[in-house]
Amino acid sequence: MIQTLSRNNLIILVVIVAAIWLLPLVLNSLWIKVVTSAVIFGLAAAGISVLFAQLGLINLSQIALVGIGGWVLLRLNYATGLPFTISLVAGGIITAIISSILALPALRMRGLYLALVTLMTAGAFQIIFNAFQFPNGGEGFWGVAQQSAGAFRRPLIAQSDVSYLRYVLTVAALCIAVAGVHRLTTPGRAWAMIRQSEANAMAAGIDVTFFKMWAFALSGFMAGIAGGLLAGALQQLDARTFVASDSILLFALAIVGGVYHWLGALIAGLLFKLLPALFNDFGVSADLTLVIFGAALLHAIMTAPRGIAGQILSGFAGLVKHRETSHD
Amino acid sequence: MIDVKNLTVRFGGVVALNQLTLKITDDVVGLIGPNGAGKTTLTNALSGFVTVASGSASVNGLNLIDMAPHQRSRWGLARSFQKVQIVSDLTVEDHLATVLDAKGANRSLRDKAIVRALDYAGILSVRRVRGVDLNPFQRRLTEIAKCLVGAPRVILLDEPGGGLSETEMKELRKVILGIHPEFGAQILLVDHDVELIRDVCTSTAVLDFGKLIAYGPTAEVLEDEVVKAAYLGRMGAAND
Amino acid sequence: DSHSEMSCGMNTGKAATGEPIKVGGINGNAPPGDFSGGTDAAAAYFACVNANGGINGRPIEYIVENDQWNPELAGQVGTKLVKDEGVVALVGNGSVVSMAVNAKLYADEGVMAMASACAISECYESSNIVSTNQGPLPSGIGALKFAIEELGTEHAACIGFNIPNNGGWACDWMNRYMESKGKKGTSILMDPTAVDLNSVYLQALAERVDTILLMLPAGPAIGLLKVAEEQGGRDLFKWVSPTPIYEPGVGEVLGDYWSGHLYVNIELAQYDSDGADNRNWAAVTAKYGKEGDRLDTFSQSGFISAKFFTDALLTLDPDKIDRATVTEAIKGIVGVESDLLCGPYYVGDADRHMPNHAGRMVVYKDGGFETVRDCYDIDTAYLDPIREQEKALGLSQ
Amino acid sequence: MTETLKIRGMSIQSATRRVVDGISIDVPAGQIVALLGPNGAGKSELILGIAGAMAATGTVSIGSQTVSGNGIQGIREAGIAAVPEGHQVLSGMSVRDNLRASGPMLSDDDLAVEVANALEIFPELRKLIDQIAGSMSGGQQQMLSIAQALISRPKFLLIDEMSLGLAPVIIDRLVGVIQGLRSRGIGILLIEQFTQLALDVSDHAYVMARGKLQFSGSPGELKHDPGILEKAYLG
Amino acid sequence: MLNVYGLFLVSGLAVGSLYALGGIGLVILRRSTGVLNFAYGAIAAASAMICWQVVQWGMPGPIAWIVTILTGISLSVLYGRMIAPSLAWRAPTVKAVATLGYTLILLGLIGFVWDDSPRKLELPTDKIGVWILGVRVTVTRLIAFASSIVIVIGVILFFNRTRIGLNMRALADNRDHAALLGIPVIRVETMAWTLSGALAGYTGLLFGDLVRLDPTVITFMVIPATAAAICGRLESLPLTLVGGLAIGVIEAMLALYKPLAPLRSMTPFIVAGCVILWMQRGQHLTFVQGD
Ligand SMILES: Nc1ncnc2c1ncn2[C@@H]1O[C@H](COP(=O)(O)OP(=O)(O)OP(=O)(O)O)[C@@H](O)[C@H]1O
Ligand SMILES: Nc1ncnc2c1ncn2[C@@H]1O[C@H](COP(=O)(O)OP(=O)(O)OP(=O)(O)O)[C@@H](O)[C@H]1O
Ligand SMILES: [Mg+2]
Ligand SMILES: [Mg+2]
Repeated sequence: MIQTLSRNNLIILVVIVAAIWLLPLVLNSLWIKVVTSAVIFGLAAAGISVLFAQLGLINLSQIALVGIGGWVLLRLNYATGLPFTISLVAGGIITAIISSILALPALRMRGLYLALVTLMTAGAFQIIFNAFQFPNGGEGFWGVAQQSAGAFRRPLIAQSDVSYLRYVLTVAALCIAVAGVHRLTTPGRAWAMIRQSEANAMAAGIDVTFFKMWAFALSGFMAGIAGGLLAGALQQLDARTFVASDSILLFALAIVGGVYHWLGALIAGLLFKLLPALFNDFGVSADLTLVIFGAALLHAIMTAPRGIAGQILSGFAGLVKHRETSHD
Repeated sequence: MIDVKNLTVRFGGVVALNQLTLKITDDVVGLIGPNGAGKTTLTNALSGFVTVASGSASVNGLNLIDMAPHQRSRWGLARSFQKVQIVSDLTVEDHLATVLDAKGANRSLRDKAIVRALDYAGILSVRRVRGVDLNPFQRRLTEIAKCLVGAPRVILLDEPGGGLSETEMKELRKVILGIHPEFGAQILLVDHDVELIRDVCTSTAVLDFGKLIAYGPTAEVLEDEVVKAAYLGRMGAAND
Repeated sequence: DSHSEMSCGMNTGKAATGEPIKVGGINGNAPPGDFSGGTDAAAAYFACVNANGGINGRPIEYIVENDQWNPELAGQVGTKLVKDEGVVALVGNGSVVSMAVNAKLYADEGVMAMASACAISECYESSNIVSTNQGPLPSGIGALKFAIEELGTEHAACIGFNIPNNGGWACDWMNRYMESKGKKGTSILMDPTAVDLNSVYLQALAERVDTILLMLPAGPAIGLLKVAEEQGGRDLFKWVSPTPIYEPGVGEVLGDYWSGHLYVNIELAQYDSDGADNRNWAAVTAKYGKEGDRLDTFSQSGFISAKFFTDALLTLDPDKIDRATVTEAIKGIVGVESDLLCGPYYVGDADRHMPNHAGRMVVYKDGGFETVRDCYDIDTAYLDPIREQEKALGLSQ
Repeated sequence: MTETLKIRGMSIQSATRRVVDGISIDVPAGQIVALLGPNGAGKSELILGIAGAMAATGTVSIGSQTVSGNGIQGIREAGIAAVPEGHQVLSGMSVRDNLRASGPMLSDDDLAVEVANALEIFPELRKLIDQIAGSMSGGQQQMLSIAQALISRPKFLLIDEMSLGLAPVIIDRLVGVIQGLRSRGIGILLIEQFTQLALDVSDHAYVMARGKLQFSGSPGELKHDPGILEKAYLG
Repeated sequence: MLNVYGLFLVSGLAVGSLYALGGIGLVILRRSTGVLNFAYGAIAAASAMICWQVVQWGMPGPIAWIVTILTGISLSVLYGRMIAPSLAWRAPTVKAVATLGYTLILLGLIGFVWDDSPRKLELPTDKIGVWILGVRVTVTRLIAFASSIVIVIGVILFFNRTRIGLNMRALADNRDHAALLGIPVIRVETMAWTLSGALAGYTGLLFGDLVRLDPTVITFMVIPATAAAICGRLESLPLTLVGGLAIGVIEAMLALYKPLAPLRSMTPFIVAGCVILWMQRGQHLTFVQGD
């Protein structure tokens, strides 16, 4: 079982690596942009999955955290001459810190209450972003001027949309790998125990506060990196990208995609960005996209708790098994 | 040695522990009393899960009250819960590994410690089985094995016999009896099965309404008229 | 008979069958506003042109995208049109966000956008975008000029959306304008997603202003008027607004309460005015428009943009129509006129464009609108560079 | 009342296996029937199946009237009440509300009488009447859970792990209570951790292991020959 | 100056009663079925749009209002009967998340049926106003305010005094156990969803009239309404009412303080955050899942 699973992982990894090199070659300019966004939000969704799958915590403020990461990157871009990648990591770290601070009031909470706290956070950030806007090269702390945006630096190796997509795929794969390692080691076990019962975890000697904050920090880091990557993709940000309702939507899609495997996060990103773009391209109304998302969410919750990824993977595992037995 | 002095715990108007003073020196000590007497509350106070209103509690001379629950556990205070706590998607050995993770146990010795505890509890064969797939008795034993890894100093067991059949009870008895000689930890055992208490505890404390109503060698305590009236009733007498 | 009044391109009455010329258009149609009037009208006009000989036999293939007020989507559809579809120009654009996102793309790719419903600074301060509508800045200032001169305004509150380079930009210039006149201006910027307009109204009350300028899309502006109506606020302030609230259906929503109390600056001629271009607009949209098309100011604006564009294309050799020649032809437009506009329209080769800055003032009355002041220009420092250009092009003295 | 609660061919399928496999047992009115078996035998599942709280095949009938298929509520209205395993109460509500919610089929007056009766049996609960049920000790919750079943005036009572978490003195009292119920013609199916106690009070005994019935006979037989029990447990 | 404060107070109370009304609807359903229904706003929005449509078809007001309430009830019961039961055994969070799915479906359908043109919903009571502390307050707002209080009192009595109310609370607490106790689950639950749906329809009507007839706005009013519900710990109706009103008043008063005025709309979230912090003071830890 474990062997088949890891073999599946390997196969999918090969597919992803191939995608990094092949995708940009076959897509036209529109789809390069769309896929870039999809992967970026997939990374943000992976952060949601870390909290939900590992700790059972619902985070409805992930998009707000993405906004923070993007804000930091833009600010550093205009205020300093730091290379993009350094600003990106700085954005990730700052978002991780803010995320774990925001988690503080949530530490004694779980379930519904926590979900609501994060929803309140998302609502508050939506208003902050709107009131202060995103840096565009202006003066002062907020760095906003009534002017067209200043010069933006992408990574030297990723100036064009095509090479930037490769950059995004690579960064996202790295971040998700980091989360995957967490899952299998000490933090993963500690989180599982906390998820079942905090009392039980404490009785096992686990510092619940620390591990919860760590989870929030990891999830926030992924959101922050996603935000930086998004800023790099669009070269400017707008408050309307970071509304609370989109945080809710991304959470819902993370569930639909499947929170127990990184493939699910990728699917969530594709659903979040690629599907609407496809529909838009086919001239299908955006409203129907919402209906489909809603129905998919209900379907996933009622019949496929492991999401689309779970179904794909079990189908895949079945296939591999079938082939093995028929070869024997 | 567990030393409890004037310990009081309140829940709103309910006084669950009322100025309780108790010094526990024997290796395996029983804690009994009517329902709602405060037994679980005492284990919770010792392990840090309820807020203590006043009084003190120390173990082997170390003042516990100011320590966070996880620090107490790392120091060597292990406990089980009245309602079994098993994580569905962790394997049995992972349950034990978390305890060692928290204690920062040496990696090379880790596997040995886990095998030893599982072997002792008799569940080595299910070490790679996940929580969901365990039967209730295996869950119980996993919880006890979890208390055994990482060199525990004191183990608090809250109704480990609840819901077990008589044959399983026999096995559990053996397991509990061997803990002190094998692992050196002092044990405080809460249970309503008087037979179990009689067989494994050298001395026993009896609580009622948050107060100590009897304490001493188990056999004597179980003969005590006050204890019979408050706790044992006819059944306790009939089993004599 | 509308047919006899209709005039499109070459007016041959024969359908164009040659190789299509790809033209793009981006609108923003999602809450909080529908800005699809411009592309709707341009589409109708192009359909009419295609049915009348096209561009010397070549039909226009008009590809319209909706950015849904979503900056990311705006970037995507912009790239799609400009890079993947290879359009020769964009016409009729009406979107608040796509201009900010795509201005650089248009400049880099050398493609012109003849917009018709712009509302942010990038739209007027880019080399490759020219809009037929005025946007909030001139239209708002035009409304205030009227308010100062006719209504006795001393202190005005500019209520706008806090959208980058939209509300803040327009309200900033509005304040400078008020100062230049020795009056006072106050900006009240609101979150576009804000639910409760009541508190915005309260803020205006707290500022103790005498005039409210509604720098908002129609929906929220109407909401705010409703709040004021409810609280009996009509007579506490003078109420003026730039163009967006000038909509055909607005009478049904506003009711009698506001009759005679709401003044609107309109950027183009009234819907029912009887200039040739306006009648042509009405006829073309009636015949070639689709059901559900918006017939608002932005529709007139899209129509006239499409017309100017078509006229410019008709000057080109049909075999040599590509992005470079089209861009050159558009930049070559100087001093064309229309009864829809108060002044001449021009593009020219410049870093910013604002050909339309003179408007008319109407008052809401009995469910309709009545003109209270015909074409008048505004005086604001913002227009200084624009006036330079006009002088250089010989369009003004 | 001489009706008998008859369970015929009851099976319950879990995700992986048959946890209850074709069980047929009788609980006559006015008798206590003990159901014994090792851990995981399927006893708890069987009780939930009879009560309609778990999808099961087979029939449940009282006398000649089949009640399975009427849904959980129909079964309850037919007079079958269950005390599920593991201190089940309405944990966020007060003890008073827990008691009052236990007789939805009774009139207001009858409910008041039954609540008073229940508090008579468990005077411990009277002091706790306004406490939130979930914050009570394990044993207190078990008392409440049993009281809830008694309030609804059942004809047949299914009790899972009656003595779980209860002090001996309370168990004593409960034995008196169920004997009193028996004498009033109520049939009781009793699952009990203390085999001795179960055999002492019961009129008939069943033994279950791995989902199947292994023994049916008089309690005396089991008491005199513990080997029967052991054999049944081992299969 | 007092006059200005009075003005903002009255106005704040008027808005606050809308937050409260939304919050109360959430709390009632939660206490009667255990579901935190994020779709409450979407149901309200759909009801309000239907109301507009019926008026548009030329029907008289009272018929439109009845249709509005019936729409709320049907949409609510539809979910309560078709979807909620299959999730009855899941964690409260999962149930809440599922209602997000329903929200998206409703929102999408509304957007599909009605485009975004400006619309207005009117009640005859809009035209009648009284002056309180220098503000003209329409009778509609007075109705919103009074009804939020009446609903709170009525529902408290209903929950605490009636057997049905008791049954609803029991079901919300532990559905399995309540069923085992013989509580007629389907009947009681349907009643709870009906009650909540009627309230959603009513709230939608008032929101459409008093705030804006914009489906997205009404749908997402559930977010600030949640803030009010948090003030009542998702449990207490009076505290929800007080919370909603307090949020409304604070938000209005902030308009007077210029530096914070642009951040005014953060009030619900800040207040809810503070309440949460205050609620958990001294709280130690959370026990087993589902507690
Ligand atoms: N969180 C709480 N809130 C209010 N009262 C509580 C709380 N926890 C426990 N109590 C009360 O404190 C008293 C002691 O409870 P405790 O759980 O310690 O009893 P116990 O001796 O373990 O009983 P049992 O044998 O039934 O498990 C009981 O009356 C109980 O109702
Ligand atoms: N939720 C569940 N998922 C999977 N298996 C389960 C579940 N609940 C019970 N089982 C399994 O079903 C079988 C029957 O369990 P049941 O609780 O009926 O046994 P029992 O005879 O009542 O035992 P006990 O003495 O422990 O109460 C056991 O093997 C148990 O592990
Ligand atoms: Mg206890
Ligand atoms: Mg059982």
